[in-house]
Amino acid sequence: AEDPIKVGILHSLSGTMAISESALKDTMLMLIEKQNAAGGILGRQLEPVVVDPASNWPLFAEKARELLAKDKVDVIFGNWTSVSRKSVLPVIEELNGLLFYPVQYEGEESSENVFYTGAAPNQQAIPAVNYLMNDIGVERWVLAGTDYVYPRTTNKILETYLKAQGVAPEDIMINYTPFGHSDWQAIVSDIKAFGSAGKKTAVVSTINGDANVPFYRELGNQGINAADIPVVAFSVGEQELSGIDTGPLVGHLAAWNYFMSVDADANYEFIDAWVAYTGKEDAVTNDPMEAHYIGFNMYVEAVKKAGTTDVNAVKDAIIGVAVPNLTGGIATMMPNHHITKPVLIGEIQDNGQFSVVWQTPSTVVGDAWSDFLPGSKDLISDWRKPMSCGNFNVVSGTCGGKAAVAAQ
Amino acid sequence: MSFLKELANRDKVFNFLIPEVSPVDVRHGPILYLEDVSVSFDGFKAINNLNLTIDDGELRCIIGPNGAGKTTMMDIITGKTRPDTGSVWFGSRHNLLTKSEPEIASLGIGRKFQKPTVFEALTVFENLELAMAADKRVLPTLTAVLNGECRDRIDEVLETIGLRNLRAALAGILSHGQKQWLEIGMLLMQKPRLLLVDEPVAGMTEQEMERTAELLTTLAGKQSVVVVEHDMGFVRSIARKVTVLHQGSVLAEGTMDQVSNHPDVIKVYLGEET
Amino acid sequence: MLKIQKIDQYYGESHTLWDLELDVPEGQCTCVMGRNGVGKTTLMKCIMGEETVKSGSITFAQEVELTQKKIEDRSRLGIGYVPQGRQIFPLLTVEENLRTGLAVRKDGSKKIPERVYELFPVLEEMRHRRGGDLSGGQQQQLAIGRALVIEPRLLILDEPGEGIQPNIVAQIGEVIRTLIKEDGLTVLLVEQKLPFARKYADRFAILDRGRRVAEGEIAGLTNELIKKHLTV
Amino acid sequence: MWLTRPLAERSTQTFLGVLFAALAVVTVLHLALPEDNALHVSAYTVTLLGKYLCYALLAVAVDLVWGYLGILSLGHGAFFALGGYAMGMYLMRQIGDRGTYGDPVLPDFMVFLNWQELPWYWLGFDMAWFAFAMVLLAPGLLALVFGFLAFRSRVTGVYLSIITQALTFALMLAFFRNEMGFGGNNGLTDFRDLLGFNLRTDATRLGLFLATGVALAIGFVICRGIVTSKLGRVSVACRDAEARTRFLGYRVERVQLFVFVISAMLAGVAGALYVPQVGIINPSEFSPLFSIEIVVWVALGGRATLYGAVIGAVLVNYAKTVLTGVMPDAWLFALGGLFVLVTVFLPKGIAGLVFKPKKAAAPANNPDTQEATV
Amino acid sequence: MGSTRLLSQLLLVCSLLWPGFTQAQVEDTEAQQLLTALAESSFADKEAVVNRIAGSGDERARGWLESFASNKLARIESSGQFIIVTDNRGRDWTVQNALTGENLGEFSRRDIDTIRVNNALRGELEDILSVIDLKSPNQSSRLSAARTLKGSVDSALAKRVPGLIETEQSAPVRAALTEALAIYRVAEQGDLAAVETLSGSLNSQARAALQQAMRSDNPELVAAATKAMDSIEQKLTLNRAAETLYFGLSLGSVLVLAAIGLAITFGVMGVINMAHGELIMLGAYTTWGMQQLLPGQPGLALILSIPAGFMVAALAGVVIERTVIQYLKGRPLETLLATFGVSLILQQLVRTVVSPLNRTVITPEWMSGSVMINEALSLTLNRLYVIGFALVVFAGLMLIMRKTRLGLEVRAVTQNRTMARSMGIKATRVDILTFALGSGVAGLAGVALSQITNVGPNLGQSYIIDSFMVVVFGGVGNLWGTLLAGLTLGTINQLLEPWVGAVLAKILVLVLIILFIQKRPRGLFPQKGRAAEG
Ligand SMILES: Nc1ncnc2c1ncn2[C@@H]1O[C@H](COP(=O)(O)OP(=O)(O)OP(=O)(O)O)[C@@H](O)[C@H]1O
Ligand SMILES: Nc1ncnc2c1ncn2[C@@H]1O[C@H](COP(=O)(O)OP(=O)(O)OP(=O)(O)O)[C@@H](O)[C@H]1O
Ligand SMILES: CC(C)C[C@H](N)C(=O)O
Ligand SMILES: [Mg+2]
Ligand SMILES: [Mg+2]
Repeated sequence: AEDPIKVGILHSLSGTMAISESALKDTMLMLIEKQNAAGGILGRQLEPVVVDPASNWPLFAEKARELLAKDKVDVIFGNWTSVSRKSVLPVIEELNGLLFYPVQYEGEESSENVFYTGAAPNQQAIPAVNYLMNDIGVERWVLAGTDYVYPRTTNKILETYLKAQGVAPEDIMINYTPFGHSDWQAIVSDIKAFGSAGKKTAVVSTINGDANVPFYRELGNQGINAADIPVVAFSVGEQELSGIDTGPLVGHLAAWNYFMSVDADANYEFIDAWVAYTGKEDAVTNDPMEAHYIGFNMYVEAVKKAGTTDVNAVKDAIIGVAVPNLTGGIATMMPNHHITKPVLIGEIQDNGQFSVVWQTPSTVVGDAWSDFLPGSKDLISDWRKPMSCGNFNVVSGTCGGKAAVAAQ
Repeated sequence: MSFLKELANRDKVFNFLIPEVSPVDVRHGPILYLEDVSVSFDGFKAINNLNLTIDDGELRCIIGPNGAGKTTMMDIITGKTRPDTGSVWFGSRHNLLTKSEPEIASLGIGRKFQKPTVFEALTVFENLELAMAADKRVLPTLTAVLNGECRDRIDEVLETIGLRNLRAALAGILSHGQKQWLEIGMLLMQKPRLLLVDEPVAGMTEQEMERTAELLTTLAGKQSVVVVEHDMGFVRSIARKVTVLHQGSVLAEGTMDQVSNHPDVIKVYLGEET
Repeated sequence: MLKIQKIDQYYGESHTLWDLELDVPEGQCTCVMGRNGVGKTTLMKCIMGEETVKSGSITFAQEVELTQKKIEDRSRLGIGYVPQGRQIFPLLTVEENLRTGLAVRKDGSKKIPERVYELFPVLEEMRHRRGGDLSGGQQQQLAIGRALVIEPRLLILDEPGEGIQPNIVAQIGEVIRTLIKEDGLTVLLVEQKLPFARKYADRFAILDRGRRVAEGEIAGLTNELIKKHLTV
Repeated sequence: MWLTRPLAERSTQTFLGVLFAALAVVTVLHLALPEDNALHVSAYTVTLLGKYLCYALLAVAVDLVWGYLGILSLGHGAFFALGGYAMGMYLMRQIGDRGTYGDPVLPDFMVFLNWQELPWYWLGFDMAWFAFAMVLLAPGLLALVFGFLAFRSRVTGVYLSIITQALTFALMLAFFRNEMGFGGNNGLTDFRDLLGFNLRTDATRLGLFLATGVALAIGFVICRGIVTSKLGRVSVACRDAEARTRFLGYRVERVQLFVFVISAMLAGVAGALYVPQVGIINPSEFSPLFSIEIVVWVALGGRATLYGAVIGAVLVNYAKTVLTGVMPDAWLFALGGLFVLVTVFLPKGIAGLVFKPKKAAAPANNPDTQEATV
Repeated sequence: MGSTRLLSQLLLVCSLLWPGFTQAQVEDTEAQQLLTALAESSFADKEAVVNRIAGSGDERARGWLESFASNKLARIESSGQFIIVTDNRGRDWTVQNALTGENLGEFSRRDIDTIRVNNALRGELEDILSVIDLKSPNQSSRLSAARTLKGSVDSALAKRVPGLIETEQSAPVRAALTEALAIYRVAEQGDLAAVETLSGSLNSQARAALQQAMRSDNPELVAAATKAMDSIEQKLTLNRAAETLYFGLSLGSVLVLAAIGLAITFGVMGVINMAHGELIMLGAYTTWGMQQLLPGQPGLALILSIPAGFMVAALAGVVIERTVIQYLKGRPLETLLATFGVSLILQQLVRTVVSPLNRTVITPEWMSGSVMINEALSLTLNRLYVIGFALVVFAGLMLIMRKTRLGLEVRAVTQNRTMARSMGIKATRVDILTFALGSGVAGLAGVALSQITNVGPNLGQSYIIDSFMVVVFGGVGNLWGTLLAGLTLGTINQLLEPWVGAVLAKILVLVLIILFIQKRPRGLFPQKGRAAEG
């Protein structure tokens, strides 16, 4: 038989990010196993190559290089944090690899070699705010985030957006905390004060990872419940909830493109497979796992379509590939290497699951360049030939930066 | 650079016992002058209105009961302890209270500690090398070279302190008495104007004591020496003028005979039968 | 009381004690003498177990083989040690320093024996001061006091007079004498100062470069011996 | 003078010989052999080795202050990162208008966060000489100010260690902030070229590797020069008995400051060479745990030997590379176990195992001086 | 508050219905209809359905509404049968018939259609339930119902409230109702007399009402409202200060707890224990484990975790001591290295054995929520317990170190090991005991932290640096120093936070530590004297 198709898996299995990323590694292994059982692709088996970048950003670059140069993988699924993606990006581009990135992120990026299967801000943040504004009637906003790029960018976009919607500056409170912040007393108390001005208030949380547990705990203890001041989070999913006593959190919100509780056959099958694979009855699924599921299937389809694993051929073939997602719809790879996704708002339930309370009527196309940032509102990305440009300026009609290099 | 070298070389012509020309101004009398010095620790007065003058070239013995404040006095002179009140002058120009330990040391005050302290991870030879009088600023130290003359000087001192065989041994393995000697050697290398020697003969044999006594008496005259010791035999053999400290101030001062017949001194210090 | 037979000791490569023999008869004061660095302190450390001997035996009270015992058990047998260089616990108060010895007392008493304070009144005066703050001589007194707290049968003193004012040195000598007489204490003393040794010791032993070169009643410590072994 | 002395030493000669031979072998195997040859050294390996050498230089810098001066710096990562950021800023400016937004002056992250102009501290970094000077000056200056304050007040032992840790921790938090203008958590990345050489070519990579090798050699000789000079012995004296050294007339604080600053600058150089090779600099280099890890390399290799630091750094990082690939789920057990076993069974580190300890310059294990040497 | 009018009508209905409420039972077909309507209407329409259900007088209505509010009212997809889910964990759920209450056993989640609820509805439901509660015989439910009325009284309700006040027996309920009414009158009617009632009130709705009054064009009203507002502001400032202080102390006590074990292992024994954080982690995991062992009794489990957490961490400490530390006597620096290795191993161990994910530790009832001092100041209970716990642990440790022989012996051993042994102190035993003690205390910290923060493999790392800072800031080897340092740093941090934000506050605290150490190179309580200065 032919050589196997090598699939690189670049997720931290140790260090601070292991908490989120290790499940994604297992998801990939499961998907590969299933695909192999179904005969592989083009008659070739798939072979996973797992490495541990240990939550260390330079190590991500090193491992990516190792995967591409040494192990000669055909595709990489990996990364969680944006910084790790930024770190591997030059490597992937230089060695012309393929990377599927499964996590929501701040946008403002489009690489020929990267496929963004997680949400861009317009696929998560903006719809969530719309929901709060229109359905809940929120007038006062707390934008609380961990102090780094993703929250800063998202909040910048939201701030512009909210102001454009007529929200007064004094009705927006922005607050940043360090990574792993664990003492939320003062901030929660501030939020409480901010929210007691008589207008409906909501918190839009871009608080990252470990800081969430103490945050929600403090909310509960200071007696803020979802009916008073709802919190909508962009990075709290089923997996994070499995580490929190959700009793006091019922009703707080999260915006994602997938929830484990979604009532769809594809989802039930995926969950069953996952439970069987992990052997844990209480194993949970979450949004980035779905993103990998979609990304993997898209890759499979693209390879079939191209008839080869050649990177350039796959890159061309994958645009337009449509595969079912787990919420009963279809995800399509767009020319800007982002995919179409439905946006779901869920409320936390006492069993650690979300109950969907709202959802976009149709899927939303991921936007690489936000329309609400002055620097990028004129940019679009289209990797189809002949344009082949990640940051085409529609006003000046030129392709910025990278393409200029390629053209030289 | 060459200027530095020249500077460094110039003093090599001197024999190591001859002190370097020091900036101390002794034309107006004593080399060391303590006036009304007091210091207390958590309310305990260790030094109490102490007045003391040491003349240039003098060899002074200081005795006194345990805890009288002898070591503390040395701490004050060398800048280790800051007194609460009083003034301390080195010659008539230098107010020691405004100076840091290294400054005081480079003015020409050397000290041997009561508990021998040497650099245990360095060899005996290196201990002496570091103590050697030289430009002790950072860059000169970095560029310093050990020329033949320096070596000779070190050898000479090694001879004097009887540690020639152990020159390459780490100072950490020396026996107690050997460390005492090494410290004396370091003091010699420093060529200070004023030597403060705290219990030099503790742990030495009778004969070594004699040698030490001899050494100290040769030093006196050219250098000023202050010795603290409890061994009366030793003190007697070197003493010209003896000061007795008690509870932080001077109890008696005079020749050995005067002092040892002083009733208070007998009572608090010597005991009846000495 | 203590019988040392043919012990050899090495610091790494260097052979420090050679085939050393020494007898410390019960109820007497035996004084070990020798120049700097001949191995006196090393010998004491071997007895206390702080250094291990390569060969030979050390027998305590006719029956106990010390070389097999752990350090902490030796003091339980009733050996008190005043090391050279004081080795007090600098950050413990004077009283706490003394109390460290209480654990091994046979009578299980929790009080520091009166005698210690009687002997060294300064310790009582300064009981709440940190050991390390004391003057050198006071520390030495503390070290001796601490060894007395355990009420030893054998007291090892390594240059106890060092740094102590003359009248107290004399007093220490008297105490040694009393203890020997009244309590049947045995003393092993390292001392350089001849007058003191002559006055309070019953026997002497001279070491030279790790070997015992002379031994006998203190009266037998002749000037000739001194000249030969104690001067350079 | 003091710099040439180490060259005459056997141990330095051996070290340099081994280092240069390794550089040569790698170069030859990389250039001369075809890619499919089993002995061919790939560009990937070359970069990896280059990274190890950066770490080695960093470890040497730490060993200088820790091994010989007794200052256990738990914040050397800060100097490394500062050097790295200086280089990163230069590389960012070199991107010019090739960035995604095509802004000729502002780096991408500033454009999308809506910065209008370059902050003042970014000025000048478009000039190589300035940036390279900053590689030395930024860490050097920080070390100077910090060291001046700390040594002047005679902060020693753990107190010093912990405030170095506080320093790097504070810097980490500061650099995380987007407002600081250093790219926040995402750091600086997407570098294109260095001094006109395209960073994404194998030739540049080899060049950087060789440059790092040479830097390590120079750094080693400088450190060796210091420790074999009289100043080195004074350092050891400060390490073991600081107060006593003062009474000999040495200004301990100045000695400490001098060596500390040199060490910080070496760390900065290591950081600067590291950044173009790994392609990113981000605040995690400031993380206290990274700084502790550096100390662990040194201790593992053998403290107060310099070459031990090199061995430790290379070995630990090589082990990391291999183990994270071979046993991704369990490599921390292996690494943790390695740390434990080496400490327990090889008190002098690996260097102590391989080389007969000459005259032990290692610190004395005297209970009285423990506190001082911590 | 669009729903309040509905509410007040409901109140009328309820008050009429109350006595005979329980008797009525509607026909099942009607119930079926109501529930179907609930299931099939949009969120916007559900409100009306809910009210219909509440007003139906069916004795099962309350149960339906409660299950509906907690997402447990559902329908079997295939049969359309209405059910109440009694256990919704995992893939198969236990259910009972919503109409008959009959147990139906387990159903796969796939076959169950939950009737969706959202926040707005849930709020509504709570209000409905609480308005019913205004008539409840239970005084405390009346009180909380009355409190929720503040700010949501409307004209219809305003007519009824005076009557309620009159018949109300309990004074606090009366006061709450009066205030609720006053808020309405000030805000909506500009009633000057009611302003008086609100003066000094700390309720935020009262403040909003006064603010509104201040904007009115009746100068008299404005003056009165301004005056009332001023008095409120003064009170508020005081309360704010008290609150900040409390926050500071509670953060400080967390720091103290985290650091105090280290004050023993590091401060007293001199072991630079990088695995300290992981020992804390073990304590936290013990709490989790205990709660797994005793499902349904989180409180008991938590209390049992105190000894258990201590033991587990202490045992781990003994193992570390015996396998690693004992070989590093006299090499304090190497302990840093080895324990760093140990910490890596422990972390990974937890990842492999338990899970890389955070674990849920439940806060028992009696520890959640807060005690209300007044409406502007409430003290969160879990923090209150932690403060108390920290003090108790500190006192206990102090006792052991000061009053037992162990305290003396361990200090003697660390200061001069051989000499201590020569004095007959069993150094090995002392080492083991002390290290176990320090580790055990770390375990206790873990038990407490499990109530505040994540229980996960990274728990330790997030506290280790802070712990070292605290110990060093306080002065190594001084327990009082650790206490004071922890509390000081905590308070400073909380004082700074409102000014400069959390990130800068943290940076500033670090800078402060650096500067402070310049001033006092040996911490808050330095070891003084000759010995320390060397
Ligand atoms: N830092 C300190 N804290 C408290 N007491 C101190 C301190 N330093 C010295 N003392 C006390 O001051 C007194 C003087 O001590 P000092 O060491 O000067 O005595 P000394 O004359 O040298 O005695 P000795 O002959 O025993 O060496 C002693 O009682 C000592 O306990
Ligand atoms: N730890 C050690 N390592 C190597 N050699 C040592 C060590 N300790 C002592 N020595 C050497 O062993 C010899 C004996 O030392 P010891 O301390 O027993 O001498 P001593 O007779 O007590 O001398 P003193 O009269 O000076 O106290 C000395 O030459 C010393 O250098
Ligand atoms: C929200 C985060 C968990 C992911 C995001 N892409 C980042 O910047 O790290
Ligand atoms: Mg003294
Ligand atoms: Mg001796």
